[in-house]
Amino acid sequence: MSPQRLGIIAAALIGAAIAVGGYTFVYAKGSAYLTNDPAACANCHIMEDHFSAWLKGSHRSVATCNDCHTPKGLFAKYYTKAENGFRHSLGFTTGRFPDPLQITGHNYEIVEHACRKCHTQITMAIDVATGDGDPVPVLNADGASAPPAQHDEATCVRCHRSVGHWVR
Amino acid sequence: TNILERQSEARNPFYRVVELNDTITDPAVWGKNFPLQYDDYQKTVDMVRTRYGGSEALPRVPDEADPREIVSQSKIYEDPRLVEMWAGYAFSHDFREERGHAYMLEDQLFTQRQVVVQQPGTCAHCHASVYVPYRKLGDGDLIRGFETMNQMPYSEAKNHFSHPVSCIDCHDPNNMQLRITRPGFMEGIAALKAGQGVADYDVNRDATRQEMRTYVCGQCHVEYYFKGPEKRLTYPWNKGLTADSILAYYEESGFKDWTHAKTGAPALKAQHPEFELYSQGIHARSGVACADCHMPYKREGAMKISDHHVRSPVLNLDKACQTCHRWSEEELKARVEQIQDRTFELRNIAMDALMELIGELEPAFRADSASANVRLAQSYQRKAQFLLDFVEAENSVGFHAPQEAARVLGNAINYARMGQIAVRGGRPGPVNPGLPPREGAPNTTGRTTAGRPAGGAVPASAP
Amino acid sequence: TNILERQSEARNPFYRVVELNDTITDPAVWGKNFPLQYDDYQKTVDMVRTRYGGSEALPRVPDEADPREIVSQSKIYEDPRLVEMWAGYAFSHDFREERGHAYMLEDQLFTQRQVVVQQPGTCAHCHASVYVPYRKLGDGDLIRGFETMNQMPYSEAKNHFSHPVSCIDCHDPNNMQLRITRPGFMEGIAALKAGQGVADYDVNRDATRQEMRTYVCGQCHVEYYFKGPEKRLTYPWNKGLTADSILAYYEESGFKDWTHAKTGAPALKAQHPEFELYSQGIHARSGVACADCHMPYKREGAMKISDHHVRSPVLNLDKACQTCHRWSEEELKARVEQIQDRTFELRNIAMDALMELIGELEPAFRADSASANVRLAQSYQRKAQFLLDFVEAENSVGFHAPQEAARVLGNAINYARMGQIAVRGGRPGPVNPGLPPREGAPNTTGRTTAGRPAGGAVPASAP
Ligand code: HEC
Ligand code: HEC
Ligand code: HEC
Ligand code: HEC
Ligand code: HEC
Ligand code: HEC
Ligand code: HEC
Ligand code: HEC
Ligand code: HEC
Ligand code: HEC
Ligand code: HEC
Ligand code: HEC
Ligand code: HEC
Ligand code: HEC
Ligand SMILES: [Ca+2]
Ligand SMILES: [Ca+2]
Repeated sequence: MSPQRLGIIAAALIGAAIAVGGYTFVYAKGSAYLTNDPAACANCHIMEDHFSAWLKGSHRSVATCNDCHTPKGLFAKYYTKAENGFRHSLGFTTGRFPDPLQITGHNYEIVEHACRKCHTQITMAIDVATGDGDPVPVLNADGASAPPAQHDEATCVRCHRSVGHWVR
Repeated sequence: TNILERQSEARNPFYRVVELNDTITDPAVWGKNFPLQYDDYQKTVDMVRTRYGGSEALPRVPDEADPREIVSQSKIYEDPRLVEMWAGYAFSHDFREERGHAYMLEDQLFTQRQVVVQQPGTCAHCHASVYVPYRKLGDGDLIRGFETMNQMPYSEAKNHFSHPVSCIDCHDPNNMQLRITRPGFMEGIAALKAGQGVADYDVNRDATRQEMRTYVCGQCHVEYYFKGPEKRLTYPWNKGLTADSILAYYEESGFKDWTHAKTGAPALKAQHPEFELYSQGIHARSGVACADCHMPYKREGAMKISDHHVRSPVLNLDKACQTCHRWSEEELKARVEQIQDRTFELRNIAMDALMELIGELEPAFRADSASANVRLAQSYQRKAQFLLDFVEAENSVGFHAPQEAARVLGNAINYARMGQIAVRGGRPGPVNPGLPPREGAPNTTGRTTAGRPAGGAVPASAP
Repeated sequence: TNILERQSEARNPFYRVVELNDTITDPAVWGKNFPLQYDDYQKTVDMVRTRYGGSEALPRVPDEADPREIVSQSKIYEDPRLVEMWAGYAFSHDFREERGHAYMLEDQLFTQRQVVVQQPGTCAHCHASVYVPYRKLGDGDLIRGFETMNQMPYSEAKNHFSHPVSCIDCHDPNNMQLRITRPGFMEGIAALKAGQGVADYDVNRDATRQEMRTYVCGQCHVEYYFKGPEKRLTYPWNKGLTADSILAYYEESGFKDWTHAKTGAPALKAQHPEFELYSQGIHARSGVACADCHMPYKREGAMKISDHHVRSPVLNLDKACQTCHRWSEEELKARVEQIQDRTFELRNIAMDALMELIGELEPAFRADSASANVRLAQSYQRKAQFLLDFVEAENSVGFHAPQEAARVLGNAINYARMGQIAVRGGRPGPVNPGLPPREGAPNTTGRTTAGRPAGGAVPASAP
């Protein structure tokens, strides 16, 4: 098969995918992705486990799905929502997605950073040596900056995996 | 969420009261900037016993040689089989349950092991804040200072330090990052990585923050020996961290700690291999660090900090375990103790077997110290004893790696009993690996792995 | 919330195509109402090998006595030491890796063990759908039917059944709830509970739903023996489920499975104690059921159903494990295999020790079958062999309870070696428990537990 034909087939497939995904996006109230109402996520039965676990969780009255699953900043937030909304719609329609659900790398990073949106104060002290975006408490005038390897942040999810919803 | 988001504009939680620098050993000075951590750090004087850990405060009458008014329980007194195991070695004179960091220096200064043997300055590496002293002795060169102190007698070395482990031993004063200050660990971990094909490993450059939360403890909670006449502190890791790899290291180099007084066996002493055993466990495999359990976060007002009261997690189960495990404290304790009880059962079986071996080998050795039976039995004693001691000396009583601890003890039992058989003239049979693990697609040849030699005929009904 | 919450998920709707009742053995009929479960159920014919589990499809030439065209690998062929261990017992003639449920009936019908020994009808309890046949034979009374079939020769019993385990053996046809249909388990679990102080335990009345997700498997995946001349199927659980309690049970009753052909030892055979070993593990302790791993939920369109393709979870790691563990499949597999490799190492050491014992005991037994040395060595062989077989016959190669499996093997090694020592005239030394675990407030008496007798003097420096 020539590269051109491959290209055409690929384009056709992508087009079909957009159509199918787009269809679900509208039909299954994919626009829910653009609101902050958690019930909107639960529009998809796939999300039901997480929704009901969230309802029983410690953050139910303080954080919605989007507080943890979309990044800081207006553009990034809607970009993530659109991207996820599209991919999840596609998954929902084709039925092809991991079982049990697994958070993807990018979304994991978003969640990880989401905690610090609200909890910087309490975690300030433990992040003292890392300077991960928030004020770096340089303690001494002669403070040389540390080698990069050690700038790793403490991950929150490692210990607090189930704060959002305990499904596992 | 708006109100909450504003919280994120938090300020530096610490007030710089003093300027810290790389020459300040005294934790009280550091404590001016970090009073909460310092408060907890001082609590390591507490003595509370758990079923197998912690420590018990026993009063004693101080004397001139040893001014301590409180000591922890004597392990050799509680289990005299240890005296037999270590016959002829300083440990048979004094060996106590270890206690909090606050005591590390005085316990080393006043142990009877200092009285019965002249110890080298090397000892201080893990019992005192030697970072500043090493640098001073080496004119700014840490490694040179280390080498110099190693070669002093302990009685001389002790004039160079005065604090137990202090902030500066784990932290960079400029930014409070964790760092490794101990040459023994720097060299040991580099040897380990080299053995795994990673050249030039520099722990302070290459380790992640999460690894550092384990490595700072691995500076001291490890198996070690003094290499050569320079008494260089060495962690025997270049073949790996398992008990077997370390034993193989000593077998290859022919090293012995001492000659067993009753049987003449070239014996080895294992010492606190917490880092090594932990490394074989499911927690290490899951990225859980020493500090996660022994220095868990605790809430202090609007902050959370690392609990610098380093101690048995059994005394602190809610913070140490419950963020990851939703079981009740009672249940968590029961889980720890079930693991420890099983380990302890095998440890006792191995210990009894070793006692029988020593009891039987001693007269044989007296009768003919060069006989083949005695030689063979001595080699089994060496192995059995090292493996048993590996778990015995490890302070979690198996918790850090339950199945691995049991595996090591199973081997110890085997060697001790083979020693008894050797004394009686028995010789080991062939070692069979059993069927080689295999997997994958169905085999269509109709034939399985060829039968192995030992142990009975292949029945007619085999495929 | 709790970890097992998913169990209370809403049930799935289904279309009632046929009326089910308590007399329908044929799974195809049930499958009309539950086609998804039936489809998966039929997949148990698949044969795929994992490193230690699954099964391998080996072609064979069918003959009149045994029409099977495919069998699984022979374990006695892969490890001939097994033949030695079982010398004089039917297992030394044929013992294969177990495979899927679809084969249970034919594998029982055609094993060589049926040829070399006349087996009783009891065997069918776990290899055929006997619920309806039992009730028929007992005129509606399950237990009476069970007793009747137990006392038939297998050759006669086999006319009364025709299916491997079927839906009716685990499910109530009226509401599809799980239920126990096997008298052996009903009586065994009641004896266990009675031993724990719970009188009158009726499993179908008293078990929780989550327990039932384990108990339905415990109907068959257990250690058993045929009691008395009535050949009543009995699960030896009234002292508990550990290997030691079961051994104690047999020691008390003096039961033996056979007399070892080479050494005359009154030997015991352990058989698939999955339920028992699992019960000692951390998963059982955490409330995880057999079905959680071996029949995990899977998504079928909008529904979640239990995967009725019962098999090795290693072939299905995402569904079986990732619901609870977020490690990759590769990592999960490595974790399973690390546990199994360690178990297998100790199993091989124990096996070699046992081979040496049998090799040495055999001539001694021939020379003087009544000597004290021989008697003592036989008793050690009996113990060693049972404990080794307990782990060997258990089909997870230690995974179901890693540390416990290693503990049991450590004991097996000890007994086998003590047997060798006994042959040579050695006698066991005293058994020391070590220091008694103790905990609590600091002791202010200044005295620790009084020293125990054995093993060396108390040093002067003791408190
Ligand atoms: C259109 C149906 C639908 C809606 C509405 C929906 N989801 Fe999903 N979601 C899915 C499907 C299907 C998947 C599996 C996709 C995959 O893993 O590839 C999924 C997976 C996920 C994942 C894990 C996989 C990943 O991409 O990291 C997260 C996190 C998630 N959803 C969050 C949300 C949140 C938050 C909302 C509401 C803002 C939401 N979902 C609304 C259908 C939906
Ligand atoms: C307080 C933070 C928080 C909130 C609120 C939250 N989540 Fe999550 N979510 C997480 C974290 C953390 C993970 C990653 C879990 C892990 O790594 O085990 C996650 C993962 C997921 C996943 C991937 C599957 C999995 O379990 O890893 C889905 C799907 C998901 N969330 C959906 C939702 C939905 C739907 C809501 C709202 C009803 C929601 N989440 C609310 C923190 C949150
Ligand atoms: C939208 C804001 C917000 C986000 C995002 C958020 N939290 Fe929270 N969280 C709160 C509030 C408010 C509370 C309750 C008040 C408090 O104790 O600070 C809370 C409570 C907690 C608690 C204590 C209760 C418990 O469940 O143990 C923990 C731990 C916690 N959060 C961790 C996290 C982690 C980890 C993340 C990210 C995965 C996260 N939070 C994301 C606002 C948030
Ligand atoms: C190594 C484990 C660990 C890590 C990593 C961790 N935490 Fe925690 N966290 C804890 C523990 C333990 C506590 C309980 C402290 C207490 O109860 O005193 C806690 C407490 C908290 C609380 C307060 C709970 C309360 O009772 O009000 C919040 C909020 C929190 N953590 C958020 C975070 C965030 C955000 C991160 C990442 C920056 C994080 N944690 C990283 C272990 C951890
Ligand atoms: C998952 C939790 C966990 C991790 C990770 C862990 N430990 Fe432990 N540790 C324990 C428990 C539980 C005990 C048993 C305490 C007892 O018996 O009271 C223990 C015991 C100890 C003891 C003896 C304490 C005493 O009270 O006598 C020392 C020393 C120790 N650990 C050091 C380490 C070091 C060093 C590391 C890392 C190389 C480490 N631990 C990693 C949980 C952990
Ligand atoms: C400079 C050497 C050194 C370093 C670094 C070190 N330890 Fe220790 N640790 C010791 C010594 C020595 C003792 C025994 C003190 C005694 O018995 O007098 C000890 C005792 C302990 C105990 C026993 C407490 C008890 O009550 O029995 C625990 C737990 C422990 N250390 C954990 C850790 C952890 C976790 C780290 C890292 C965060 C660490 N140690 C770092 C040398 C060190
Ligand atoms: C590689 C680090 C290291 C070196 C070197 C070291 N120790 Fe220790 N020592 C420890 C640790 C860690 C503990 C606590 C764990 C334990 O007791 O098992 C300890 C505990 C002790 C104790 C208290 C428990 C007991 O054994 O009675 C004494 C005394 C002691 N050491 C003396 C010495 C002497 C003397 C030397 C030199 C011959 C020495 N140590 C060298 C790390 C070290
Ligand atoms: C045996 C090693 C050790 C010693 C000694 C030690 N620390 Fe730490 N410290 C740690 C570890 C481990 C952490 C966690 C660092 C991380 O997660 O990056 C920590 C964290 C800190 C932090 C960051 C905030 C927090 O609580 O997590 C401060 C501040 C701190 N220590 C101050 C001190 C002071 C002051 C002293 C002396 C009184 C001291 N430390 C002694 C091991 C030690
Ligand atoms: C930062 C997370 C974390 C902390 C803290 C932690 N654990 Fe674990 N624990 C794990 C993980 C991960 C596993 C492996 C199983 C899994 O993947 O869920 C595990 C496994 C276990 C197991 C089963 C494995 C075994 O060795 O038998 C026990 C028991 C256990 N933990 C007890 C404890 C206790 C007790 C503590 C506190 C002293 C503790 N854990 C602290 C994460 C943690
Ligand atoms: C936490 C998961 C888990 C639980 C719970 C569990 N198992 Fe397993 N089981 C395994 C794994 C993993 C293996 C190893 C499979 C292999 O080696 O391929 C295994 C192996 C087996 C095998 C041999 C399978 C083969 O492929 O040869 C049998 C039979 C078995 N289990 C039965 C049971 C029974 C009966 C129970 C309950 C009493 C149970 N299991 C509980 C995970 C589990
Ligand atoms: C009626 C008795 C009976 C019941 C009930 C039963 N099993 Fe089995 N199982 C067997 C027999 C017999 C075999 C071996 C069949 C053969 O090798 O021909 C077997 C084989 C297996 C295997 C091995 C598959 C392989 O590929 O090696 C697994 C796994 C297993 N069973 C798990 C379970 C689980 C989980 C349950 C409960 C949900 C269960 N069994 C219920 C009798 C039973
Ligand atoms: C208490 C339940 C039970 C009874 C009674 C029972 N079996 Fe089994 N049998 C099983 C289970 C479970 C397996 C699969 C696990 C295994 O092979 O270890 C099995 C496997 C087998 C296999 C295939 C593997 C092998 O051993 O070659 C044969 C053949 C077999 N049994 C024959 C018999 C015979 C003959 C009897 C009667 C003497 C009998 N069984 C009685 C439960 C039982
Ligand atoms: C060896 C035991 C066993 C056999 C045989 C068996 N099942 Fe099941 N079945 C189970 C278990 C365990 C569950 C889970 C029940 C629960 O969670 O309460 C289940 C659940 C079900 C369910 C409920 C929905 C679901 O999937 O969880 C249906 C319907 C079902 N089985 C149908 C069948 C049919 C039809 C057959 C015969 C073709 C069959 N079963 C054979 C053990 C068995
Ligand atoms: C329903 C939940 C659940 C399922 C399914 C499950 N596990 Fe676990 N697993 C646990 C729990 C709970 C622990 C104990 C540690 C803890 O409390 O986190 C554990 C512990 C472990 C451990 C450490 C303990 C040990 O025995 O060494 C391993 C390894 C493990 N699981 C592997 C697996 C594998 C492989 C599978 C699939 C075949 C599996 N698990 C399925 C819940 C589960
Ligand atoms: Ca201690
Ligand atoms: Ca199998």
